[in-house]
Amino acid sequence: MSDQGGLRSGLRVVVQEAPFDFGAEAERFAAGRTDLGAVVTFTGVVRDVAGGLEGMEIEHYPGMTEKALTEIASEAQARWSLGEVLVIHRYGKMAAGDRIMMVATASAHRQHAFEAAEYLMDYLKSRAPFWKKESAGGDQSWVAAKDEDEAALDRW
Amino acid sequence: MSDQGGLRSGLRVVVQEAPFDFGAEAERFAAGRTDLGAVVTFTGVVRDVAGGLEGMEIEHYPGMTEKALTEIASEAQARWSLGEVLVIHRYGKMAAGDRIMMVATASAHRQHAFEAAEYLMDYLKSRAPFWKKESAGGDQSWVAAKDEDEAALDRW
Amino acid sequence: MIDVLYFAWVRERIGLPKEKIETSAATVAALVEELKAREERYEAAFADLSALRVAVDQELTDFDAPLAGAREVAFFPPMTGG
Amino acid sequence: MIDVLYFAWVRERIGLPKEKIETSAATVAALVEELKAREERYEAAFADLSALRVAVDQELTDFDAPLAGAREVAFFPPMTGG
Repeated sequence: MSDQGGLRSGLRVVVQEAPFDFGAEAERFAAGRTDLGAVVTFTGVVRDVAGGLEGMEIEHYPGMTEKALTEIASEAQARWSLGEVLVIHRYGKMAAGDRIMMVATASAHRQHAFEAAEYLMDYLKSRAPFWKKESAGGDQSWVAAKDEDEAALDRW
Repeated sequence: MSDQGGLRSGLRVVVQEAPFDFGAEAERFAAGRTDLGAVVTFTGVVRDVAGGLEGMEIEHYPGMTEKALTEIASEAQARWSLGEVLVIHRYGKMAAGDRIMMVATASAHRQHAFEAAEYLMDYLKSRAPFWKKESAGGDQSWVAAKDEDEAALDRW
Repeated sequence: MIDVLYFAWVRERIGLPKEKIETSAATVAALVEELKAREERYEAAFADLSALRVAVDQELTDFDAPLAGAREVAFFPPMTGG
Repeated sequence: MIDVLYFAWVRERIGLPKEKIETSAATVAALVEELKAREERYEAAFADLSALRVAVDQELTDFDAPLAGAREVAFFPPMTGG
Protein backbone atom coordinates (compact mmCIF):
# COMPACT_ATOMS: atom_id res chain seq x y z
CA MET A 1 0.00 0.00 0.00
CA SER A 2 1.17 3.49 -0.82
CA ASP A 3 2.34 5.70 2.03
CA GLN A 4 1.76 8.77 -0.07
CA GLY A 5 -2.00 9.09 -0.42
CA GLY A 6 -2.92 11.23 -3.40
CA LEU A 7 -4.07 9.64 -6.63
CA ARG A 8 -4.16 5.87 -6.99
CA SER A 9 -6.34 3.51 -8.89
CA GLY A 10 -9.90 4.45 -8.02
CA LEU A 11 -8.89 6.32 -4.87
CA ARG A 12 -8.33 10.03 -4.36
CA VAL A 13 -7.38 11.48 -0.96
CA VAL A 14 -7.10 15.25 -0.55
CA VAL A 15 -6.08 17.12 2.63
CA GLN A 16 -6.11 20.88 2.17
CA GLU A 17 -6.65 24.17 3.94
CA ALA A 18 -8.66 25.78 1.13
CA PRO A 19 -12.41 25.26 0.77
CA PHE A 20 -13.40 22.59 -1.74
CA ASP A 21 -16.14 22.88 -4.34
CA PHE A 22 -18.63 20.25 -3.19
CA GLY A 23 -20.96 20.65 -6.17
CA ALA A 24 -18.13 20.28 -8.66
CA GLU A 25 -16.61 17.31 -6.79
CA ALA A 26 -20.00 15.59 -6.60
CA GLU A 27 -20.63 16.30 -10.29
CA ARG A 28 -17.39 14.77 -11.52
CA PHE A 29 -17.10 11.87 -9.07
CA ALA A 30 -17.47 8.62 -11.06
CA ALA A 31 -19.07 10.68 -13.84
CA GLY A 32 -19.72 8.70 -17.00
CA ARG A 33 -18.90 5.34 -15.40
CA THR A 34 -21.43 2.88 -16.81
CA ASP A 35 -20.44 0.03 -14.49
CA LEU A 36 -21.25 1.80 -11.22
CA GLY A 37 -24.96 2.27 -10.57
CA ALA A 38 -24.75 3.60 -7.02
CA VAL A 39 -22.97 6.71 -5.74
CA VAL A 40 -23.05 7.87 -2.11
CA THR A 41 -21.62 11.09 -0.71
CA PHE A 42 -21.31 12.25 2.86
CA THR A 43 -20.50 15.84 3.74
CA GLY A 44 -19.58 17.13 7.18
CA VAL A 45 -20.54 20.73 7.96
CA VAL A 46 -19.47 23.04 10.82
CA ARG A 47 -22.43 23.13 13.24
CA ASP A 48 -23.31 25.95 15.53
CA VAL A 49 -25.27 24.04 18.15
CA ALA A 50 -25.56 26.72 20.84
CA GLY A 51 -25.88 29.62 18.42
CA GLY A 52 -22.76 31.53 19.47
CA LEU A 53 -19.99 29.88 17.47
CA GLU A 54 -17.39 32.39 16.37
CA GLY A 55 -15.35 29.90 14.43
CA MET A 56 -13.70 26.51 14.30
CA GLU A 57 -10.09 25.60 13.69
CA ILE A 58 -8.95 22.14 12.73
CA GLU A 59 -5.42 21.00 13.49
CA HIS A 60 -3.99 17.95 11.79
CA TYR A 61 -0.80 15.91 11.61
CA PRO A 62 0.77 16.57 8.20
CA GLY A 63 2.17 13.38 6.74
CA MET A 64 0.24 11.03 8.97
CA THR A 65 -3.13 12.46 7.92
CA GLU A 66 -2.86 11.50 4.25
CA LYS A 67 -1.42 8.12 5.22
CA ALA A 68 -4.21 7.36 7.72
CA LEU A 69 -6.96 8.41 5.29
CA THR A 70 -5.42 6.32 2.52
CA GLU A 71 -5.23 3.29 4.81
CA ILE A 72 -8.85 3.68 5.88
CA ALA A 73 -9.98 4.08 2.27
CA SER A 74 -7.89 1.11 1.12
CA GLU A 75 -9.46 -1.05 3.80
CA ALA A 76 -12.90 0.03 2.53
CA GLN A 77 -11.84 -0.94 -1.00
CA ALA A 78 -10.80 -4.36 0.29
CA ARG A 79 -14.08 -4.95 2.14
CA TRP A 80 -16.57 -3.73 -0.46
CA SER A 81 -16.79 -3.74 -4.22
CA LEU A 82 -16.00 -0.12 -4.99
CA GLY A 83 -15.14 1.45 -8.31
CA GLU A 84 -14.20 4.88 -7.00
CA VAL A 85 -13.48 6.37 -3.58
CA LEU A 86 -12.90 10.02 -2.75
CA VAL A 87 -11.94 11.58 0.59
CA ILE A 88 -11.46 15.33 1.02
CA HIS A 89 -10.76 16.85 4.44
CA ARG A 90 -9.93 20.45 5.28
CA TYR A 91 -7.84 21.84 8.11
CA GLY A 92 -7.40 25.40 9.38
CA LYS A 93 -10.08 27.99 10.09
CA MET A 94 -13.73 27.55 9.22
CA ALA A 95 -17.06 29.21 10.02
CA ALA A 96 -20.47 27.77 10.91
CA GLY A 97 -22.10 26.27 7.81
CA ASP A 98 -18.76 25.64 6.05
CA ARG A 99 -18.13 22.21 4.62
CA ILE A 100 -15.35 20.47 6.56
CA MET A 101 -14.97 17.30 4.56
CA MET A 102 -16.60 14.85 2.18
CA VAL A 103 -16.34 11.21 1.27
CA ALA A 104 -17.79 9.63 -1.86
CA THR A 105 -18.13 5.99 -2.84
CA ALA A 106 -19.28 4.41 -6.10
CA SER A 107 -20.27 0.78 -6.54
CA ALA A 108 -22.39 -1.49 -8.67
CA HIS A 109 -24.50 -2.16 -5.56
CA ARG A 110 -26.12 0.47 -3.38
CA GLN A 111 -25.55 -1.47 -0.16
CA HIS A 112 -21.80 -1.53 -0.83
CA ALA A 113 -21.71 2.19 -1.56
CA PHE A 114 -23.68 3.00 1.62
CA GLU A 115 -21.76 0.69 3.93
CA ALA A 116 -18.37 1.79 2.62
CA ALA A 117 -19.28 5.46 3.11
CA GLU A 118 -20.41 4.77 6.69
CA TYR A 119 -17.25 2.79 7.38
CA LEU A 120 -15.08 5.62 6.00
CA MET A 121 -16.89 8.12 8.22
CA ASP A 122 -16.70 5.99 11.36
CA TYR A 123 -12.95 5.45 10.97
CA LEU A 124 -12.20 8.95 9.78
CA LYS A 125 -13.90 10.36 12.89
CA SER A 126 -11.80 8.40 15.38
CA ARG A 127 -8.67 7.26 13.56
CA ALA A 128 -7.55 10.12 11.30
CA PRO A 129 -5.42 12.73 13.09
CA PHE A 130 -7.68 15.79 13.11
CA TRP A 131 -8.59 17.86 16.16
CA LYS A 132 -11.33 20.47 16.28
CA LYS A 133 -11.18 23.62 18.36
CA GLU A 134 -14.23 25.84 18.72
CA SER A 135 -14.34 29.54 19.52
CA ALA A 136 -17.44 30.87 21.25
CA GLY A 137 -18.01 33.79 23.60
CA GLY A 138 -14.35 34.73 23.35
CA ASP A 139 -13.25 31.31 24.64
CA GLN A 140 -11.60 28.52 22.75
CA SER A 141 -12.10 24.86 23.57
CA TRP A 142 -11.02 21.56 22.06
CA VAL A 143 -13.97 19.42 20.97
CA ALA A 144 -14.08 16.25 23.07
CA ALA A 145 -14.22 12.90 21.31
CA LYS A 146 -17.57 11.18 21.75
CA ASP A 147 -17.87 7.72 23.25
CA GLU A 148 -20.50 6.96 20.60
CA ASP A 149 -17.95 7.64 17.84
CA GLU A 150 -15.52 5.16 19.36
CA ALA A 151 -18.36 2.68 19.88
CA ALA A 152 -19.39 3.04 16.22
CA LEU A 153 -16.22 1.17 15.21
CA ASP A 154 -17.41 -2.00 16.94
CA ARG A 155 -19.86 -2.85 14.20
CA TRP A 156 -17.16 -3.29 11.53
CA MET B 1 -50.19 14.96 4.71
CA SER B 2 -50.16 16.67 1.35
CA ASP B 3 -51.25 14.67 -1.69
CA GLN B 4 -49.37 17.00 -3.98
CA GLY B 5 -45.69 16.38 -3.35
CA GLY B 6 -43.61 19.36 -4.40
CA LEU B 7 -42.32 21.82 -1.84
CA ARG B 8 -43.17 21.41 1.82
CA SER B 9 -41.36 22.18 4.98
CA GLY B 10 -37.90 20.67 4.60
CA LEU B 11 -39.01 18.28 1.86
CA ARG B 12 -38.69 18.64 -1.91
CA VAL B 13 -39.91 15.93 -4.30
CA VAL B 14 -39.30 16.30 -8.02
CA VAL B 15 -40.43 13.90 -10.77
CA GLN B 16 -39.34 15.02 -14.22
CA GLU B 17 -38.33 13.81 -17.66
CA ALA B 18 -35.44 16.25 -18.09
CA PRO B 19 -31.97 15.51 -16.73
CA PHE B 20 -31.20 17.15 -13.40
CA ASP B 21 -27.99 18.95 -12.48
CA PHE B 22 -26.57 16.73 -9.73
CA GLY B 23 -23.65 19.04 -8.93
CA ALA B 24 -25.91 22.06 -8.56
CA GLU B 25 -28.49 20.13 -6.51
CA ALA B 26 -25.77 18.76 -4.22
CA GLU B 27 -24.24 22.23 -3.87
CA ARG B 28 -27.45 23.94 -2.81
CA PHE B 29 -28.97 21.16 -0.69
CA ALA B 30 -29.04 22.35 2.94
CA ALA B 31 -26.42 24.96 1.98
CA GLY B 32 -25.68 27.42 4.75
CA ARG B 33 -27.65 25.49 7.40
CA THR B 34 -25.62 25.74 10.58
CA ASP B 35 -27.75 23.25 12.53
CA LEU B 36 -27.20 20.26 10.23
CA GLY B 37 -23.73 18.78 10.39
CA ALA B 38 -24.30 15.72 8.23
CA VAL B 39 -25.44 15.54 4.61
CA VAL B 40 -25.82 12.30 2.65
CA THR B 41 -26.64 11.94 -1.03
CA PHE B 42 -27.37 8.83 -3.05
CA THR B 43 -27.38 8.87 -6.83
CA GLY B 44 -28.63 6.08 -9.10
CA VAL B 45 -26.95 5.76 -12.49
CA VAL B 46 -27.96 3.75 -15.59
CA ARG B 47 -25.67 0.72 -15.63
CA ASP B 48 -24.59 -1.17 -18.71
CA VAL B 49 -23.78 -4.50 -17.11
CA ALA B 50 -23.37 -6.64 -20.23
CA GLY B 51 -21.80 -3.89 -22.34
CA GLY B 52 -24.47 -3.72 -25.05
CA LEU B 53 -27.10 -1.44 -23.56
CA GLU B 54 -28.68 0.75 -26.22
CA GLY B 55 -30.85 2.65 -23.79
CA MET B 56 -33.25 2.58 -20.89
CA GLU B 57 -36.75 3.93 -20.64
CA ILE B 58 -38.52 4.51 -17.35
CA GLU B 59 -42.30 4.49 -17.18
CA HIS B 60 -44.10 5.90 -14.17
CA TYR B 61 -47.61 6.50 -12.85
CA PRO B 62 -48.21 10.28 -12.99
CA GLY B 63 -50.02 11.46 -9.90
CA MET B 64 -49.28 8.41 -7.82
CA THR B 65 -45.51 8.79 -8.23
CA GLU B 66 -45.25 12.16 -6.49
CA LYS B 67 -47.67 11.00 -3.82
CA ALA B 68 -45.77 7.76 -3.12
CA LEU B 69 -42.39 9.53 -2.97
CA THR B 70 -43.82 12.18 -0.63
CA GLU B 71 -45.27 9.51 1.65
CA ILE B 72 -41.96 7.62 1.77
CA ALA B 73 -40.03 10.82 2.49
CA SER B 74 -42.55 11.90 5.15
CA GLU B 75 -42.18 8.56 6.87
CA ALA B 76 -38.38 9.07 6.86
CA GLN B 77 -38.90 12.51 8.41
CA ALA B 78 -41.03 10.92 11.12
CA ARG B 79 -38.48 8.21 11.91
CA TRP B 80 -35.28 10.26 11.91
CA SER B 81 -34.28 13.75 12.89
CA LEU B 82 -33.93 15.37 9.47
CA GLY B 83 -33.65 19.04 8.62
CA GLU B 84 -33.93 18.65 4.84
CA VAL B 85 -34.94 15.89 2.46
CA LEU B 86 -34.72 15.93 -1.33
CA VAL B 87 -35.91 13.30 -3.82
CA ILE B 88 -35.49 13.72 -7.57
CA HIS B 89 -36.47 10.93 -9.99
CA ARG B 90 -36.49 11.00 -13.78
CA TYR B 91 -38.69 9.11 -16.19
CA GLY B 92 -38.44 8.68 -19.97
CA LYS B 93 -35.40 7.79 -22.06
CA MET B 94 -31.88 7.57 -20.66
CA ALA B 95 -28.49 6.28 -21.74
CA ALA B 96 -25.82 4.29 -19.88
CA GLY B 97 -24.04 6.52 -17.37
CA ASP B 98 -26.97 8.94 -17.05
CA ARG B 99 -28.16 9.82 -13.58
CA ILE B 100 -31.65 8.40 -12.97
CA MET B 101 -32.40 9.80 -9.55
CA MET B 102 -30.99 11.17 -6.33
CA VAL B 103 -31.99 11.45 -2.72
CA ALA B 104 -30.38 13.75 -0.17
CA THR B 105 -30.80 13.91 3.60
CA ALA B 106 -29.44 16.41 6.11
CA SER B 107 -29.36 15.89 9.86
CA ALA B 108 -27.52 16.96 12.98
CA HIS B 109 -26.34 13.33 13.29
CA ARG B 110 -24.57 11.34 10.61
CA GLN B 111 -26.29 8.06 11.54
CA HIS B 112 -29.68 9.67 11.00
CA ALA B 113 -28.67 11.06 7.62
CA PHE B 114 -27.26 7.69 6.50
CA GLU B 115 -30.15 5.56 7.74
CA ALA B 116 -32.78 7.89 6.31
CA ALA B 117 -31.08 7.86 2.89
CA GLU B 118 -30.94 4.05 2.92
CA TYR B 119 -34.57 3.86 3.98
CA LEU B 120 -35.59 6.24 1.19
CA MET B 121 -33.72 4.14 -1.35
CA ASP B 122 -35.10 0.82 -0.12
CA TYR B 123 -38.69 2.05 -0.28
CA LEU B 124 -38.25 4.03 -3.47
CA LYS B 125 -36.93 0.90 -5.20
CA SER B 126 -39.92 -1.28 -4.37
CA ARG B 127 -42.79 1.05 -3.49
CA ALA B 128 -42.65 4.00 -5.89
CA PRO B 129 -44.36 3.34 -9.25
CA PHE B 130 -41.45 3.29 -11.68
CA TRP B 131 -40.69 0.54 -14.20
CA LYS B 132 -37.46 0.21 -16.14
CA LYS B 133 -37.23 -1.15 -19.67
CA GLU B 134 -33.84 -1.88 -21.21
CA SER B 135 -32.96 -1.97 -24.90
CA ALA B 136 -30.05 -4.18 -25.93
CA GLY B 137 -29.26 -6.02 -29.17
CA GLY B 138 -32.41 -4.64 -30.75
CA ASP B 139 -34.60 -6.22 -28.04
CA GLN B 140 -36.48 -4.53 -25.27
CA SER B 141 -37.12 -6.10 -21.89
CA TRP B 142 -38.66 -4.99 -18.63
CA VAL B 143 -36.21 -5.11 -15.74
CA ALA B 144 -37.35 -7.71 -13.20
CA ALA B 145 -37.72 -6.69 -9.58
CA LYS B 146 -35.09 -8.31 -7.36
CA ASP B 147 -36.01 -10.44 -4.35
CA GLU B 148 -33.18 -8.75 -2.46
CA ASP B 149 -34.83 -5.35 -2.97
CA GLU B 150 -38.08 -6.61 -1.48
CA ALA B 151 -36.15 -8.31 1.33
CA ALA B 152 -34.33 -5.05 2.07
CA LEU B 153 -37.59 -3.61 3.43
CA ASP B 154 -37.65 -6.13 6.27
CA ARG B 155 -34.98 -4.33 8.23
CA TRP B 156 -37.08 -1.19 8.73
CA MET C 1 -67.68 3.53 -14.04
CA ILE C 2 -64.12 3.19 -12.87
CA ASP C 3 -60.84 4.17 -14.52
CA VAL C 4 -58.59 1.15 -14.93
CA LEU C 5 -54.90 1.83 -15.66
CA TYR C 6 -52.18 -0.56 -16.82
CA PHE C 7 -48.43 -0.02 -16.66
CA ALA C 8 -45.28 -1.66 -18.05
CA TRP C 9 -45.80 -5.17 -19.44
CA VAL C 10 -49.38 -5.28 -18.14
CA ARG C 11 -50.11 -2.30 -20.41
CA GLU C 12 -48.34 -4.01 -23.30
CA ARG C 13 -50.22 -7.30 -22.90
CA ILE C 14 -53.59 -5.64 -22.61
CA GLY C 15 -52.72 -3.22 -25.39
CA LEU C 16 -53.83 0.04 -23.85
CA PRO C 17 -52.82 2.29 -20.95
CA LYS C 18 -56.25 3.13 -19.61
CA GLU C 19 -59.93 2.33 -20.02
CA LYS C 20 -63.23 3.03 -18.35
CA ILE C 21 -64.94 -0.09 -17.02
CA GLU C 22 -68.58 -0.49 -16.03
CA THR C 23 -68.46 -2.84 -13.08
CA SER C 24 -70.20 -3.74 -9.89
CA ALA C 25 -67.30 -5.85 -8.64
CA ALA C 26 -66.98 -5.61 -4.88
CA THR C 27 -63.22 -6.19 -4.76
CA VAL C 28 -60.14 -5.85 -6.95
CA ALA C 29 -60.04 -9.63 -7.28
CA ALA C 30 -63.65 -9.69 -8.55
CA LEU C 31 -62.80 -6.99 -11.11
CA VAL C 32 -59.84 -9.07 -12.27
CA GLU C 33 -62.17 -12.09 -12.76
CA GLU C 34 -64.54 -9.97 -14.83
CA LEU C 35 -61.67 -8.74 -17.01
CA LYS C 36 -60.21 -12.22 -17.47
CA ALA C 37 -63.61 -13.45 -18.66
CA ARG C 38 -63.68 -10.79 -21.38
CA GLU C 39 -60.79 -11.55 -23.68
CA GLU C 40 -57.65 -13.58 -24.09
CA ARG C 41 -55.33 -10.57 -23.60
CA TYR C 42 -56.72 -9.96 -20.10
CA GLU C 43 -56.39 -13.64 -19.32
CA ALA C 44 -52.70 -13.37 -20.38
CA ALA C 45 -52.06 -10.24 -18.38
CA PHE C 46 -53.67 -11.51 -15.18
CA ALA C 47 -52.51 -15.15 -15.41
CA ASP C 48 -50.22 -14.87 -12.37
CA LEU C 49 -51.46 -12.42 -9.76
CA SER C 50 -48.37 -12.98 -7.61
CA ALA C 51 -46.42 -11.18 -10.37
CA LEU C 52 -48.75 -8.18 -10.18
CA ARG C 53 -49.31 -5.23 -7.91
CA VAL C 54 -52.43 -3.11 -7.58
CA ALA C 55 -53.20 0.43 -6.50
CA VAL C 56 -56.66 1.77 -5.71
CA ASP C 57 -56.95 5.54 -5.97
CA GLN C 58 -53.15 5.70 -6.18
CA GLU C 59 -52.49 3.79 -2.97
CA LEU C 60 -50.85 0.36 -3.07
CA THR C 61 -53.22 -2.28 -1.77
CA ASP C 62 -54.13 -5.98 -2.01
CA PHE C 63 -56.30 -7.89 -4.46
CA ASP C 64 -58.96 -8.38 -1.81
CA ALA C 65 -59.33 -4.61 -1.33
CA PRO C 66 -62.92 -3.30 -1.69
CA LEU C 67 -63.80 -1.18 -4.72
CA ALA C 68 -66.73 0.72 -3.16
CA GLY C 69 -66.26 4.41 -3.95
CA ALA C 70 -63.01 3.86 -5.88
CA ARG C 71 -62.41 6.08 -8.90
CA GLU C 72 -59.19 4.56 -10.20
CA VAL C 73 -57.61 1.10 -10.14
CA ALA C 74 -54.13 0.45 -11.54
CA PHE C 75 -52.40 -2.85 -12.33
CA PHE C 76 -48.67 -3.19 -12.83
CA PRO C 77 -45.66 -5.43 -12.19
CA PRO C 78 -43.44 -4.99 -9.11
CA MET C 79 -41.74 -1.60 -9.25
CA THR C 80 -38.14 -1.16 -10.33
CA GLY C 81 -37.27 2.46 -9.59
CA GLY C 82 -34.11 3.93 -8.15
CA MET D 1 17.62 11.30 18.90
CA ILE D 2 13.93 11.06 18.19
CA ASP D 3 11.42 13.64 16.98
CA VAL D 4 8.60 14.05 19.48
CA LEU D 5 5.46 15.82 18.26
CA TYR D 6 2.50 17.19 20.21
CA PHE D 7 -0.92 18.11 18.90
CA ALA D 8 -4.02 19.94 20.12
CA TRP D 9 -4.16 20.47 23.90
CA VAL D 10 -1.08 18.30 24.44
CA ARG D 11 0.83 20.80 22.30
CA GLU D 12 -0.68 23.70 24.25
CA ARG D 13 0.16 22.22 27.68
CA ILE D 14 3.73 21.40 26.73
CA GLY D 15 4.07 24.70 24.91
CA LEU D 16 5.65 23.56 21.68
CA PRO D 17 4.68 21.45 18.65
CA LYS D 18 7.86 19.46 18.25
CA GLU D 19 11.22 18.77 19.86
CA LYS D 20 14.17 16.46 19.47
CA ILE D 21 14.72 14.19 22.46
CA GLU D 22 17.84 12.25 23.35
CA THR D 23 16.51 9.04 24.84
CA SER D 24 17.28 5.39 25.31
CA ALA D 25 13.72 4.58 26.41
CA ALA D 26 12.72 1.13 25.21
CA THR D 27 9.01 1.88 24.95
CA VAL D 28 6.64 4.80 24.52
CA ALA D 29 5.61 4.44 28.18
CA ALA D 30 9.26 4.71 29.27
CA LEU D 31 9.70 7.84 27.16
CA VAL D 32 6.60 9.33 28.81
CA GLU D 33 8.11 8.64 32.25
CA GLU D 34 11.34 10.39 31.23
CA LEU D 35 9.41 13.42 29.98
CA LYS D 36 7.20 13.59 33.10
CA ALA D 37 10.34 13.62 35.26
CA ARG D 38 11.66 16.66 33.38
CA GLU D 39 9.21 19.45 34.05
CA GLU D 40 5.80 20.30 35.46
CA ARG D 41 4.29 20.97 32.00
CA TYR D 42 5.04 17.39 30.87
CA GLU D 43 3.59 16.08 34.10
CA ALA D 44 0.43 18.07 33.36
CA ALA D 45 0.21 16.92 29.75
CA PHE D 46 0.76 13.25 30.53
CA ALA D 47 -1.23 13.08 33.78
CA ASP D 48 -3.96 10.85 32.33
CA LEU D 49 -2.69 8.49 29.63
CA SER D 50 -6.18 7.15 29.01
CA ALA D 51 -7.00 10.59 27.56
CA LEU D 52 -4.07 10.38 25.15
CA ARG D 53 -3.25 8.62 21.92
CA VAL D 54 0.17 7.90 20.48
CA ALA D 55 1.59 7.31 17.01
CA VAL D 56 5.06 5.91 16.29
CA ASP D 57 6.34 6.79 12.84
CA GLN D 58 2.85 8.00 11.92
CA GLU D 59 1.06 4.77 12.83
CA LEU D 60 -1.35 4.65 15.77
CA THR D 61 -0.06 2.31 18.44
CA ASP D 62 -0.11 1.63 22.21
CA PHE D 63 1.94 3.05 25.04
CA ASP D 64 3.78 -0.24 25.42
CA ALA D 65 5.01 -0.10 21.80
CA PRO D 66 8.81 -0.42 21.42
CA LEU D 67 10.82 2.61 20.32
CA ALA D 68 13.75 0.74 18.75
CA GLY D 69 14.41 2.27 15.33
CA ALA D 70 11.63 4.83 15.63
CA ARG D 71 12.26 8.27 14.15
CA GLU D 72 9.07 10.03 15.24
CA VAL D 73 6.67 9.76 18.17
CA ALA D 74 3.53 11.86 18.41
CA PHE D 75 1.21 12.46 21.37
CA PHE D 76 -2.31 13.83 21.04
CA PRO D 77 -5.86 13.58 22.38
CA PRO D 78 -8.49 11.30 20.76
CA MET D 79 -9.19 12.49 17.23
CA THR D 80 -12.24 14.52 16.34
CA GLY D 81 -12.27 14.70 12.55
CA GLY D 82 -15.16 14.41 10.13
